[in-house]
Amino acid sequence: MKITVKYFGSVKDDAGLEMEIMEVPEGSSVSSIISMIKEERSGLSLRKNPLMFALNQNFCDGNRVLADNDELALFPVVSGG
Amino acid sequence: MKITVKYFGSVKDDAGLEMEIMEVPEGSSVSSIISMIKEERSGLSLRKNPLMFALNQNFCDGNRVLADNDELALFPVVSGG
Amino acid sequence: MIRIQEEPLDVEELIRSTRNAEAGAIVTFQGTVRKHSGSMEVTSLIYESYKEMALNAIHAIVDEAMVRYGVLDVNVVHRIGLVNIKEDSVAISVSSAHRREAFEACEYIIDSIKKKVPIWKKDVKPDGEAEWRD
Amino acid sequence: MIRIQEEPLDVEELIRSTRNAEAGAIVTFQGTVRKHSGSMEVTSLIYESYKEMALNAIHAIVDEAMVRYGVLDVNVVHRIGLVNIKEDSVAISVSSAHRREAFEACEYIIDSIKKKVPIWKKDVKPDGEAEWRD
Repeated sequence: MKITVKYFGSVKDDAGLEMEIMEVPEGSSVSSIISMIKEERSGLSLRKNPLMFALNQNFCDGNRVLADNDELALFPVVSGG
Repeated sequence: MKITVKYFGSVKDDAGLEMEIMEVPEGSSVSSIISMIKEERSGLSLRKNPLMFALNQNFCDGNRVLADNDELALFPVVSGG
Repeated sequence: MIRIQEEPLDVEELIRSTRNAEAGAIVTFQGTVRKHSGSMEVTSLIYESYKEMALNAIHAIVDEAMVRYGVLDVNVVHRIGLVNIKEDSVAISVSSAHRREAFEACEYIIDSIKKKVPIWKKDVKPDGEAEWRD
Repeated sequence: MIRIQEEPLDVEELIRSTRNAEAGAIVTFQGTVRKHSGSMEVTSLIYESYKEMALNAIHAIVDEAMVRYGVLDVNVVHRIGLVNIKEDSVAISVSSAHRREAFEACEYIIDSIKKKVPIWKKDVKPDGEAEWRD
């Protein structure tokens, strides 16, 4: 299935891109996709710790399983205001 | 000695005047002047309870003794804001 | 700026005077005239002050708040005379490096004004009658 | 009104939208850009948002605050892009019948925005370099 991954803040700079469409196995969880991005894909460096994430514009658990066309966002701790 | 007495808020309406110059005995305290106004002078009705007062634009104790030309103000509990 | 005036309050000007390059926060309180006083309907309020004393009292409250909370700037304007529904009777603006102090100082100042500043108000009812609120 | 915008904030408009004939109090918070970030001097901040999510998150915070504190109106605008020293990055205005709830709701909303809304900022230093603050 295809998902959209968006990067924000310093994570965007680390990743070197704002957004990409990824092909991931059916049943992939948020955590597994983040691991995949961190370890298996070249050209991306997600050093931020803690790395925050949101699925379809909502904070969620790392165990959440994605569906086709979902939007996963990765970013550092928020600092608005 | 002569003092100025000012009335504000509902106390002004009760007193029926805004301000007056009074001749009072040397050594008069705030409390004694208030009693004098309440009991001895005709045409003034200070029913407000508690009645608040200030001497020369500062809250003070009822025992405070006045000096010539002092300004005593009588008014109800404040309700600004 | 600490003022007591009959003119409508200019909150934009008040906030402008409170802005500060060292401030991360500005907290502004406006007291506004409500349509109801308890269960009674009102059309406006009439404020009266013992002006010299009220100005001194507000100055003392502001000086104390600035020391106690360590805020940067404080400005206060209280309106007197006739104030209609939805209009401001008082506005207080506080700037500080961090927001907590600005909130605390602003709340402290309005609480103190209500307790210590010689200003009184009359409710004006729909029939035009005005009654002291005390 | 809940908005995220690049344009400077119009706090007067924000407060006008918050006024309410049933309100006795309006409390407004403005987050302003400080000259210092810790011990470092800055000339401006650059804000970035995950806009769709940030708007949803602010809506959720405001809805919760209105129920929790029983306030009348809440309006929030957050600025993104380049914000200079002394300018507002965020403004929150709350009206309520009595002042306590307006103060509490306003403080709750800014605290929650800082914790839960996906917005990030970069400090811009005098040499022009910008660095994420996180």
